[in-house]
Amino acid sequence: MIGIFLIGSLLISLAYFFSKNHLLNVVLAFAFCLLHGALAIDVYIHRDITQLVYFTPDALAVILVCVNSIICIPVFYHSFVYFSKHPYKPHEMGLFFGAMVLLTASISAAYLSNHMGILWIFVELTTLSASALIYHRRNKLTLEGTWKYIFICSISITLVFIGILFVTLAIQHKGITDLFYTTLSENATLLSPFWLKLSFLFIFTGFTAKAGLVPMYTAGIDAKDKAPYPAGAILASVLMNVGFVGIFRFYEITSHTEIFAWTNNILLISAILSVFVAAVYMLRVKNIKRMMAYSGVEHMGIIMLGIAAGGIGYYAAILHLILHSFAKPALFFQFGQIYRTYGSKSVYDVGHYFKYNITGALVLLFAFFIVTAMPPSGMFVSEFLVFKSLFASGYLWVLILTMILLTVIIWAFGKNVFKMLFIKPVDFDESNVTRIPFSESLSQYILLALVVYLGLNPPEQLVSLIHSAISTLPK
Amino acid sequence: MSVAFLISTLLFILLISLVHPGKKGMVAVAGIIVNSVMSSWIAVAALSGNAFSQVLNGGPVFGDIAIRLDSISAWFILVTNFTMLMGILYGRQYLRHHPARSADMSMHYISYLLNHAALTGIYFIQNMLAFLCAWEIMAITAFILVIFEHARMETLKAGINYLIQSHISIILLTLGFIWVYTSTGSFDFEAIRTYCLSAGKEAALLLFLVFFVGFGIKAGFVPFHTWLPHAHPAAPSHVSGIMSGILIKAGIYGILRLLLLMPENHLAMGYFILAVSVITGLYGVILAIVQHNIKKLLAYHSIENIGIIGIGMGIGTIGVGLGSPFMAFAGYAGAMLHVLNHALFKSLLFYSAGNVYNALHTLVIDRMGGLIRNMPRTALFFLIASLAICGLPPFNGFISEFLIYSGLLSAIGSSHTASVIILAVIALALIGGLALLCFTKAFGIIFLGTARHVQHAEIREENNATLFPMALTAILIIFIGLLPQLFISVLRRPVELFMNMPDLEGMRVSAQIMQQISIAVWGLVLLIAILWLLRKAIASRQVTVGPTWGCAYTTDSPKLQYTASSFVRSYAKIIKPLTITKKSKDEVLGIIPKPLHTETHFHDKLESGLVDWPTRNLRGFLGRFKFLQNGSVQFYVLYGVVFIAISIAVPLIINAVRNLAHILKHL
Amino acid sequence: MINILLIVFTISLIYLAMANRMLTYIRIIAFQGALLFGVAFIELIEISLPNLVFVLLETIIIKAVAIPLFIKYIIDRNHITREAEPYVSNFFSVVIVTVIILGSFFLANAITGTHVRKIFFIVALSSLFTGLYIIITRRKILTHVMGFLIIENGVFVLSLAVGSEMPMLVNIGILLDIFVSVILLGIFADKIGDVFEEQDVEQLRNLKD
Amino acid sequence: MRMISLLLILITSFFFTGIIIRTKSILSGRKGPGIMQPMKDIIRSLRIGSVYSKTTSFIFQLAPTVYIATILMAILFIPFGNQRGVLSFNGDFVFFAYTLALGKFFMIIASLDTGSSFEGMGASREALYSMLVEPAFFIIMGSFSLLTGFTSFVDIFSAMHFGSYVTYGLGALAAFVFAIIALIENSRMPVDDPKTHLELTMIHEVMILDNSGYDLGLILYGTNLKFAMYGALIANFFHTPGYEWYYSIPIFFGVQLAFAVTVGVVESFSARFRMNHNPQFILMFTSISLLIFLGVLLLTGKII
Repeated sequence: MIGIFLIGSLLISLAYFFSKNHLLNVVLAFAFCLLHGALAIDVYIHRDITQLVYFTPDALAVILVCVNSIICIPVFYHSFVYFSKHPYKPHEMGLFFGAMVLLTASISAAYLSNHMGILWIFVELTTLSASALIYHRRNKLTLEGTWKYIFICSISITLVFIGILFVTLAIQHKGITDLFYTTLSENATLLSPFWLKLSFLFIFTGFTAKAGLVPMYTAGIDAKDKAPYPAGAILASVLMNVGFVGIFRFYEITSHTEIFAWTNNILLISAILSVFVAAVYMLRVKNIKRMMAYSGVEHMGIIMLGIAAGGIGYYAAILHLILHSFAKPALFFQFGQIYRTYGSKSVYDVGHYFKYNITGALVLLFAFFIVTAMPPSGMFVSEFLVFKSLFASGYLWVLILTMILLTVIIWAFGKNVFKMLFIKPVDFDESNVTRIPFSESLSQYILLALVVYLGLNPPEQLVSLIHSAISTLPK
Repeated sequence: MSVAFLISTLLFILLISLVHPGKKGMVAVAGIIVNSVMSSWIAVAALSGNAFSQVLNGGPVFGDIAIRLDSISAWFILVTNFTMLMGILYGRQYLRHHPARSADMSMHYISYLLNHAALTGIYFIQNMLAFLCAWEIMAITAFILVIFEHARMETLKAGINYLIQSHISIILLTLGFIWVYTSTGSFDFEAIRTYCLSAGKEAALLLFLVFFVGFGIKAGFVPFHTWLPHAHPAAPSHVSGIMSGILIKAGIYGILRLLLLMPENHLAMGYFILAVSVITGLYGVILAIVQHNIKKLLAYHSIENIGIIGIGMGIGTIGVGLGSPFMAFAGYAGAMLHVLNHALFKSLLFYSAGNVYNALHTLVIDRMGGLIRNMPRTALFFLIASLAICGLPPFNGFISEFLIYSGLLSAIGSSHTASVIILAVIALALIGGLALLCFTKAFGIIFLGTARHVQHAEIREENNATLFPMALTAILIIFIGLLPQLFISVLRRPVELFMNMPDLEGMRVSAQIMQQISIAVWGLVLLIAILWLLRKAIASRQVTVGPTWGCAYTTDSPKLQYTASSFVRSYAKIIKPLTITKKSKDEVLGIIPKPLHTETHFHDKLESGLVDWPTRNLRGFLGRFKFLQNGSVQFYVLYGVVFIAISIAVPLIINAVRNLAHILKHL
Repeated sequence: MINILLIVFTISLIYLAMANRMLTYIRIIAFQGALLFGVAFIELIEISLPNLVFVLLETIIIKAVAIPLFIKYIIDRNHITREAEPYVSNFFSVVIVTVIILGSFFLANAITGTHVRKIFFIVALSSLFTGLYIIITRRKILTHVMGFLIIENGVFVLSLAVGSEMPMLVNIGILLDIFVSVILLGIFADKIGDVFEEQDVEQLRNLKD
Repeated sequence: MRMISLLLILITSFFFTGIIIRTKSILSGRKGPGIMQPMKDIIRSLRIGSVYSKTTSFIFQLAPTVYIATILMAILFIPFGNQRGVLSFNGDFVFFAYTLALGKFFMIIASLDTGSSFEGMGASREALYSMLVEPAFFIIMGSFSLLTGFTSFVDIFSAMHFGSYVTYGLGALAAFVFAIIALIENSRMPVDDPKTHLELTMIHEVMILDNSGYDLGLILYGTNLKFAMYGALIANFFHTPGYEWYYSIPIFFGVQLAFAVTVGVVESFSARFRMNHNPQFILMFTSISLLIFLGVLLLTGKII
């Protein structure tokens, strides 16, 4: 099935590049969503069965592929909405959708791949296809954003590659000749700790560019800002998960070795710094999209805290990852509507949104409460468990520091969100406000409801999937 | 029952958003009534001895959600229901003056309904995680209620300030719950007891402190009170009323619940609460007096009353620690009765202030005056509530303060720390005196004399529908004041829970005293009535009406009147060290000076020290890192290099230092 | 033989640090390509023929000829000035690069396993960090690309160290090389050169907070 | 029998101010009016017509009634030796203090009701001073309840003198503080001078500038009653339980007489304070009452 999926996606993507027909575009989008859905069902059924040598859908991959296939439906829907409101040339639309299909497909493939090299190739592919999306609007600023994104991602991907080379050095003369995660995991104790340390460091640093963690989170912010909002939704959710997968899979290998404590420290430092950076910029940023991007940095930091703390933290981290992937796109989609109403990304220009679009305003309000993990948001549960794991593993000061920083973030975020919702905008012409139908906010409601539902009352299947995803990690 | 409650809440929320804007208020009233009846039904049963208990299955995350209603919760539920009902009855009328869009109205009423439901949930739920959810819903909906007039930046600022501070409260509660959960693996409240029994005294005390600060922020204990004086003036009056009357009491409930679950350290906890409460009470009233904004003044009085409640709780806890049933009874009963009393008179005060605001469109006391002639009923209600809040007989405030006094006095006799207790007595006496100063000022300046400022529109009394809930509240205030013995017997069961045994002694003594007080109070009322009749009989009917005696100055000028600022001027001089005074004054220039304008504002020193200063510094500190995202790709690359380099170098350096130390040691 | 080639490679890094002109940079990169061709030839002689041919062709054609020419073309097309315009003085750069090489040397010395050929490791790390250093300290956007190419060369050296066992990794590395060079240079030639007047990174600092 | 203290206080109230005025007259070398003269004035003013300011409301008319009623109510709690007052229960002195506060509340708002600048001034001062004086009363009563272990007037007074002779010393000190409290509460020298007619310097008198007729009569009589009430409280310090009535009633009147004469003497020989010195003066008595408390702590050994 994975083979069919890859070929199918490639074909659809190619078809898009040449398509100039709107109807065809819609049909292709349907086809791709169906294909992706089919893939999700297939990998769910055929769990842990290797396909095409390099792809093994383990529990984590299954979860994330399912998330991806859910997210891609509203993404396509909003992309069409986006194109119906913005002037475009036909080939631009084709390029956009082609790149998007390629991006989504390579993201899923990256989740599924069980081989370091293959994962690496697909991550590289995501960079390429994402940059096509970022450059969609073709002006000076998008060019700058794209350039930075490609440049930073290329360097990071090189770092990852160096890390992989170090792994090969680590396994030299140990009788292992391939780079399958499963093989490495089984033989983890044989590997030379020195090389493993180095390779972890390089691979982690490299993947932070995708995952949105300190130190390489920087270009991702610009990318999410400059990409059209449906693409931003992908960049800010499922694409970040790719980075997470890259780190997590290698973390699984190191978890059985003597460098485990050291890796945890690295994760912890990076995580705290990420939350810190998010706090610094949430206070300063007035660009709504960048604000959301920084919020993503914060959440990845929290996820890494959970991983570093261990215990229930593993479960919490994966749950948080899933919930974040649902919540963040909702915000981005809503941003699209805000932009359509006000024609500006700046908090200064947006105001009294509650008056102009009540359904959308409610989305923003709920999304704020959900993203900042106020109970009864589902993310509260995962954050609670992360905190618990931090507490249980004795990182009390880390916990307190994180709580302070999170408070700062909520304050900063809240100030801006409520300003947008309730304070009268300056110089805003009320006379021709576009009425935005409820149907366009529906997907956001569904996504947010999913976050609450999955957090507060996760179905048994999900719980067991998460548990088997973290089953190889030490208790 | 819980399911029925949830369904009815959802149903009414749906209904509110659907009906015509004019009808939304009615639906909300109906919703509150239905929910209140449901919860009161159980609460009344619980108060008469049949505690309610149920376990809901909360799925894998929450585990079993214990729904329990003991008599303490029941008491709080009844207080909440009454106040919330009065609040919505008043609020529906109050909002007539504030034309808002249908969506705003819907949001307001839905939040109100949800807030009530969440409060009910807080009192019912004894599962930590579910409790936190209910707690946060309460905070969020309260936030939405506060920002009803959200077009003004100050309102929103006050609202966000409140939201953040209540989030800090949540964080501390979360910390406490995590603490307990990590050790016991259970989310049930009983786990706290289990933990405290197993963990030792010091750990239990530390846990108590964490929880106390968490709940204390909500309750408004000094120095965690700073959100209160901002949120109350910003909110619509009925919301201020319920916030002050009910929401902050959720914090009190939390502390009481905690005291119930903490099996040890009673003396330490008691003295701690007592100390904090004394400071709270004094600080609240001291700052209340110098406020010029009526609602801010009332907000500071809420802090004061939380202090009084806290003194009661503290003395009750000490009583339990010392094994003195009367002290425990008087303390806890006083505290819990004061919870009700404060809810009544404070909401009545806010409603009256709301009427005044609707008439004058200002909250500044110095611009008011003489309203008693235009709004006699509002004035009467304000007067009753003022007398009650000052703790004067024959009103309800006196009863609870008297109970607390009795507890304190018996503590003086029976404990070895009389010098600490006497401080509480002095504080309580001072609080009474200061409250008197404050409310003579408030009532006198707002309602008496003549208008201190040109009033443009004609001022009229509110209609009867508005006055009706106020009247009901006032009647209850007087009722408690006149027949306190009834309420003492109601409070028997909740208080018994703290003492782990049916206590007849403390209850019997208190009931006797209350009987006597009732007699005395009736005597007082009777005496006044007799003298009033005597006045009618004896006094000459010959009455002349003229201007006020102005020292031979016969033209009456409203500007010559005493103002609020001048009324408290000498007092303000005394308390100067406690506040930050900001004065703006015009210079007298020229031969014929222009009209001059002087303004004085008193700011909360604690707020600037404990909130503003750290916030400013934290912002400044975080602001120093703004160079990170500076747009330069080179820097971005550098971060990665630095991260890798440091990660490699630091362990190496540490190792090297260690080796060096090793070598040095061998030398 | 390999050692000599690699040492020459390292010397070229030092030379890079004190180079002033864009043209010198291009020459060094071309020269490094040629060196790598030699290393690859000796190192990978045992692997299967098609693989070997692919690797060798790639190094000689792409690394040593095509990319330098392309950069030259870009410089001419966009009228880029000849100066490399570093932020720091050349003397300082030489010191830094020397420190980098020494650091790599010490790091390699710290390795206890004997089976790793340290020279590869040293050269690769020096090349990696020198490339990063070039990126950080040079002003022109194009020099960033060239710094990236230096990093790629270093990675190539490292991949050669394991290449005889896992030729797949060498191929992946080359893929990366081609991919990224084409994309970066392509964007550069096509877009940035047209949009931005000055070829200075200061131009690319609008996206910030 | 419970009414005895009430009756005695009422009787005293008829003469108290007369004695003060007489003392002052004699000390300044005049003959002075009869002892019953102030009472006659009061009775006359109860019957004459009234003048009301047009700014006033029902508060203004209600206040004197409430005022006098609260004083009467407070008197009901005063015991006579070990004879209970009409009302008595544990903690009754709290009720006593708060009832008086109720009267004060009404007097203050009544003076604000006139909208006059002068009366507001008086009201402000009255409110401030009564706030300051409140703790002193509670400290003394708290000390004695610590000493005796009881919390009602009658129990405290009857149990007090079973201790050592030091208790008499404490009692004397307390009597002194009570006397001062009475002076402050009634706005007499040295806090206030009822004879001055400069409105800016008065406290109590300036509050009632606009009262007339029946109301004024009540207020004036209230002063008499309050004096008699505090006198009775002070007298209680000198009762030793077990005395027969033919000892105790003369003691009662003796103390009242001495109190009135003392007030007269003080008013003749002392000057009034500057207004802004008054708070310090009043606070001083809180400190003295704290001394009493410390003494009690030493006595009972409960000092920590």
